[in-house]
Amino acid sequence: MAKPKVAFYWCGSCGGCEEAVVDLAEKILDVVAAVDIVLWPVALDFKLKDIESYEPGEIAVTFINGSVRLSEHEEWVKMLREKSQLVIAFGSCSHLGGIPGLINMNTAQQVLENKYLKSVSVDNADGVIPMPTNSVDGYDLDLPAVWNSVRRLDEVIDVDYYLPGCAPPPDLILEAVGAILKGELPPKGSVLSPAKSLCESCPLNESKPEDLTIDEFKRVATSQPDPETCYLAQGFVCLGPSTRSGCGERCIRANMPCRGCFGPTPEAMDQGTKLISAIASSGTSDTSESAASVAEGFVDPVGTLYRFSLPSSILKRGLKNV
Amino acid sequence: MVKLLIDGREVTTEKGRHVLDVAREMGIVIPTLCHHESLPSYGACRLCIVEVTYRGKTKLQASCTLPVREGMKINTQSERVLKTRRLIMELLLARSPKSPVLKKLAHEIGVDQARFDHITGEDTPLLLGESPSTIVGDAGCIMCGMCVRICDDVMNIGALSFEGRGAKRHVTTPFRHMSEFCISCGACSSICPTGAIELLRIRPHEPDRIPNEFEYGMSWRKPVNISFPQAVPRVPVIDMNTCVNFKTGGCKVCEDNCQVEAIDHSQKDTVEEVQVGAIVVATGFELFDGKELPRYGYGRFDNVMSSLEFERLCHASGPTSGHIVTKEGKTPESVAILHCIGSRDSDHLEYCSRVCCMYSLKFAHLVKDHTGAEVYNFYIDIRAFGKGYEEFYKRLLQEGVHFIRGKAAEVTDVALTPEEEGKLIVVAEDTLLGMTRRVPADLVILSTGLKPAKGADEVGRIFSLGCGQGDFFLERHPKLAPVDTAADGIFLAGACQGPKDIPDSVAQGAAAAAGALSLIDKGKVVLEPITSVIDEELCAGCKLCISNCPYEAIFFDEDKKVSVVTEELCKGCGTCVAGCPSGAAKQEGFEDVQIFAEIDGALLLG
Amino acid sequence: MPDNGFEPKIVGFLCKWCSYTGADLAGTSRKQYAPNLAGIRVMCSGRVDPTFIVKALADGADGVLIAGCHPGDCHYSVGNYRAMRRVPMLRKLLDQFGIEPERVWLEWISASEGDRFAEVVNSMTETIRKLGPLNWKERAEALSGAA
Amino acid sequence: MSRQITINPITRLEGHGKIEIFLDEQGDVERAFFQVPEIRGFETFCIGRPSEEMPRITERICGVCPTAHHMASTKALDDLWKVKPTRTAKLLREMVYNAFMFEDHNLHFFFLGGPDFIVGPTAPAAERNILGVINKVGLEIAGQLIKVRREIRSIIETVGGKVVHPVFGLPGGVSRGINEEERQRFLASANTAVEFAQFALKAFDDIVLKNQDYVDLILSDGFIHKTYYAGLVDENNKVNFYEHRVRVVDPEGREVAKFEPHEYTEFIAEHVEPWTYITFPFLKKVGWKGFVDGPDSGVFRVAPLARLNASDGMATPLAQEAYEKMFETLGGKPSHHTLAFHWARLVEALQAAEALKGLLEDEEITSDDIRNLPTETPKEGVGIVEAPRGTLIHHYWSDEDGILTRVNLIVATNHNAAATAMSVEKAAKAVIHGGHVDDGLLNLVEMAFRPYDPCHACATHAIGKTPLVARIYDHTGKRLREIKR
Repeated sequence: MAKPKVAFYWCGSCGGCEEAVVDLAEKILDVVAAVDIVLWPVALDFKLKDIESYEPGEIAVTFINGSVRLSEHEEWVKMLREKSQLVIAFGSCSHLGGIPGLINMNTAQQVLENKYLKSVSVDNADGVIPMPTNSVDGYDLDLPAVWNSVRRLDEVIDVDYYLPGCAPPPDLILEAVGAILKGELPPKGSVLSPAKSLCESCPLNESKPEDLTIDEFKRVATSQPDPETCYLAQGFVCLGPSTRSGCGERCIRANMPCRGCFGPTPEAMDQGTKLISAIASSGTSDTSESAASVAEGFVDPVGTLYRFSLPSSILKRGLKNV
Repeated sequence: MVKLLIDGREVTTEKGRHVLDVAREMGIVIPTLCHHESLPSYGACRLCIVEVTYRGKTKLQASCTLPVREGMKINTQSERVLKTRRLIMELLLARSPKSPVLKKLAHEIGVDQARFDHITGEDTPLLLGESPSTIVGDAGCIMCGMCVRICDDVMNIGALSFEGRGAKRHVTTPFRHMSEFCISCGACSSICPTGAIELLRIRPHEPDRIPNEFEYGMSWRKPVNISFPQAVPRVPVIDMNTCVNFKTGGCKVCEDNCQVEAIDHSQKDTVEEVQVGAIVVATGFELFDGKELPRYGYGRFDNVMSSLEFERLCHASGPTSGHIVTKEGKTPESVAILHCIGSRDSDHLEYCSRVCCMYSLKFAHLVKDHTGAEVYNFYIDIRAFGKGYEEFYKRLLQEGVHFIRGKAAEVTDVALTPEEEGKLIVVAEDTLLGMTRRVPADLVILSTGLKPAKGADEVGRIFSLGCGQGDFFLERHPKLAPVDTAADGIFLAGACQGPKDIPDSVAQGAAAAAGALSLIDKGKVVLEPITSVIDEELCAGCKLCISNCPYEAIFFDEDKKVSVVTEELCKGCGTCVAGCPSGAAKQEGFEDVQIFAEIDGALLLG
Repeated sequence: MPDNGFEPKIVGFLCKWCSYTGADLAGTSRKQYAPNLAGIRVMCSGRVDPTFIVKALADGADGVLIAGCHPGDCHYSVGNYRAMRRVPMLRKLLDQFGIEPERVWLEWISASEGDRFAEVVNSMTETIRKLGPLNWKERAEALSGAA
Repeated sequence: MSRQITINPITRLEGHGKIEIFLDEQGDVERAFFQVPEIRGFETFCIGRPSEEMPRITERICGVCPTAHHMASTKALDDLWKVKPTRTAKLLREMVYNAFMFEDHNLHFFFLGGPDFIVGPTAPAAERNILGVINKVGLEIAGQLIKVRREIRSIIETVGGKVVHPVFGLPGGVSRGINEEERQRFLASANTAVEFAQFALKAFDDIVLKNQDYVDLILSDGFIHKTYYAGLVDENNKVNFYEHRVRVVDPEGREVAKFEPHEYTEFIAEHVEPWTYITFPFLKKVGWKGFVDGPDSGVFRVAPLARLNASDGMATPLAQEAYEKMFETLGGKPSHHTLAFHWARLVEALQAAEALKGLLEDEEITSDDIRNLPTETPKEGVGIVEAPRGTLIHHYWSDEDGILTRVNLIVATNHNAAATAMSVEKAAKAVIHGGHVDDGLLNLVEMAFRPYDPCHACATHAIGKTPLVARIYDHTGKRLREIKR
């Protein structure tokens, strides 16, 4: 019988997710042996027409990474949705919006001005800014417009499963592929990683006191974290408690606090507000004033709490001075 | 045991006792002046002599110091005895002719005329700054020495002693100086058979009397006393601050005299811990202090009194046994009752104290009834809200009590007219007549309002009771749970929850008791079904909830590596749920999804 | 009626023991106050998860009130302190998102403070009326597409 | 009036590019534009973030060279917070960085650019990929490649936490050190890496240099640009990936500038065109003269061949041999043969492997003195490293709490953008005649810039790929034909 057809596609991607696949190393050969890769732009030359020729549902599974930012992205993912039995959002960008989602705190206009007008190294006396349509020496050239917001994949098409992480760890990818090949899949819409939060598997959780209190925030810029002690107990903001596990605690093993690339746990509606609630509750200040001064020490809440998930937060984007 | 005959009657008693005591037990009357339970027999006055026949010999002896003997024969009434006693009495009379006690006793034993001249102790010339040569007053001293002995042996003070010999012998202070040691306990004067001792001769100033708190200082009490007639339990208490025993270690006269040995001065305050299933808070109220409204002269004028002071004054068991009199002791001709003192006053108690109208009417009735004086009620409104109250009000109108609609403006003693002289004048606007009135009165009663008892706020904190209007404790629901509080198993009764009259307080007390009983009977409590639960499928054991719980209801299960809620301890505040970063904690009835739905609903409105 | 004709929508999270009862009292004592607040009863202000507040603001509320027992009076002894610690951090977050911190109020209202409840609702309504509508969804949508 | 061909996107390179080729009536190339159609705005949304988070944020510009961004960012933090890393910290950083250069160069050679050579430029598209490479070089070697890559990447993973998007860089040092056991293991891997790098050069020798067609292609005029070259050099002007000074040489190979990182704005400026989101850096002192080469044009090139041209040699012995052999074959230094970038890449991979070995032989690398904590008030900082694709510049400004107020990024692909555009046009003109366009030809055009391995994810911090479309219009502008891929 024919090998199942598998497609990889990238929307707004940094290529890290492709690297993650390449990092399957030897195992990639097994995968290649088990499946028939019909699309993988980063490494294989395949044509749109090949894909278009497929019957709806002919592709067994399509992995899509990157966040959705262009009309072309939209066309491609809609077409792949139609051709595929399963679509899996691969990596933080398609799952949550990812770090590029931080642009949702700004607008396209600000992006263009910062890059082409305000940059110290730009030599642009005439204030040229790239335009969607241009006529250069009589040649008509067009450019896709820059969008104000980044969208998650499931804001554009129906997604069957999510493979979290920036980038997803190889073992999680293999598990997912294995589960798909065996047809042993959890309910549709599941995130293919453990439901518990990171503390569950965190090597430092043992060191966390039951009466944990945070009355002053530390920053890695000016303090060196103790690799033996829970970062929250030390006063470093760590997103572990409000973040799914399954990543292998890779950042923590390198002695850096979690930044939440796996996204919120199934029952938590918003990764950031949940963590605020938890760490603020763990203070001891007993006046509004002292509580406020503790809060002052928490720098850049949005950029920290929604490092990877701003487009999937409740508020979705910022509207300050936009 | 020894057997003996007294006045021909045989009696058996234990050895070592004195004849006097035995005889008295037999109901035989033997006069004596120097015999007292608190002091050993001394045989000073000799009045108790009897005729003793023992081993064939017969002689006269003082019975108070005469030990019983086997076969002893005693005659207490023989001619010889009576004759001798009369002689002794005459001699005593010569010492203190004026003592009423002595005179009375003398008369009883048939001495009406003393044959000897009056003898006193020697009056040697005084040195400067000395006290009088003797502490004895006109009543005269019979040298029984009981005062010296009780002061010395019993009170452990020794402020008194004898001085001189023979006819010059007399009782005085050391070196005749005013005593620095005397504590004015008054034991000497109270034990003195002739009532001759004058305390002021021992100590230059009046003994400190103890005001009776229950009577608002309108009468005095003893260190040992029963607080008030209705006290429960109705037993005497000893006031450690004033009892001599706690000052000198002496006295204990009461302890010695208590037949059932109920008194124990060595008792100390103790703190008892009692496990209970329910608590009824009934800390009551406290009267608004009239001094906060100086214009009514409370505390300045003797005859301006608070409602409770008057309550005692007109009470049969009160300081004047129910005689309504002014401080000067004369029956008033006119009495003013000022309503709403402190109550319904935006500067003080905003609320109506609810009971004042009715007790004021009662006062008016009593005054009228007892003294026939003119009674003037100064009122804003008469709130006769209860069963039979309105009728009572009508009755008073018929009794000719005056009702002046208008809150009294002030009470003054500045008389403008002759008939105001020497009286207190109540100034008020009579809003019905539309004129200012000056009403002279001998007695002014302030119908002061009710406020929560001192320390109620502390009690509130201990039992975590909320406070409502006027800082009275807050019931769980004004209509549906009027005796329950926010805290399960804690009930409210009486004025601590708000001003109440007696019937209402009794009713609420009963209700509170019933509420408490219903819990105790069940022997179990029903928890509200809103406790928190932690889904162990989702809990990562991050432990952040543990310090969040105000009740230490969450513990970390080391085996499962998850946090667990102890349902019995959980009170369902939901703090841990809000604080759970992974959403593993849920609160029954207040789950996130439910609240989100409520938010959606709320946003549909308006 | 307000001059600008804007009627703010305010969602209130009221603790059952103090503030909700206070609101009841305001009602039973016939206090007049702005009809702009829709109250949601929670057992304790400590139950109020910042997520609720953000959700309300995102879904159309112009302001959110969290009201609990006065410090020291919490029926659960310290629940209200939790609320007190969460709000400043949440305000900081909201400010960064571009939501004026004045749209989120934390107030202590005891069961007996019916008047205070009315005052709070009135002054909060006025403050937010001055701030104007939040309209989060619409404004965010407007920026979801291409520039 | 002209016909227009759009090649969109270019497969097999990270990020994203688009080529517009205009033909004249004869169907010859009149003008070709190389467009980068997106921009992500890292410079904008990094403002307001705590500076110490930059290494973990900016690396998301590119998932293929995250370590380069991570390292440039970390060095910018040293400068911003005015703190020097401890010696051990520096050893660890260079260890990770050389490991990264090695594995990335191999990735490019075998997965991205390499297939053109190894499988053959005109081979069927379905074979011009890693699988084709595997077939050509054999599974055993492919196995070796994958093994060495995994081992070397595990060095990055151990210290950096994640190999894709590491997290260990901090101002004044690193977050984690290594122990002796790890040092031994890594050292073994380093030795394997040295061997493999030599093997790769040999494979290039056998497959490419022994095939006259390829050599002619490399040396063909279509792939020559006489430009300036820039790259980091150490104090001996040897190639250095991690630090020291940027050296610039002219088309004749003469040094024209050598500057400290924080001086970059005096030497480099970016030119803006309205038809692409990428900017075109040029040498300020020479000036922007348009898309032309030669000594009068400020256009300069970076990346492997450029680094070798800009240096006086390699920092390690084996690499030095390979370096000499290369220039000898190419007919002297500097070499302007675009396709030689592939070769230079393998030479650098060898230096990276040797350097890695050297660093791991220093036992101080296992010391626990891995961090100097900042004590100064942060203000402004520049960090420059040599990314696989060329010189990478991160420039931050912050308030006194270290919260960023301004960010400027110039990445490798930017520097090559002008040259890339020129290469494309030149190649198009060389291979498209009479309007004859097929996939193989289009692939040759793509070959014109694959040597630079342009990473437009980096360059514009842009993301995404779009279908490749060739549209052909007649002089009236009416579309005659469309080739989609």
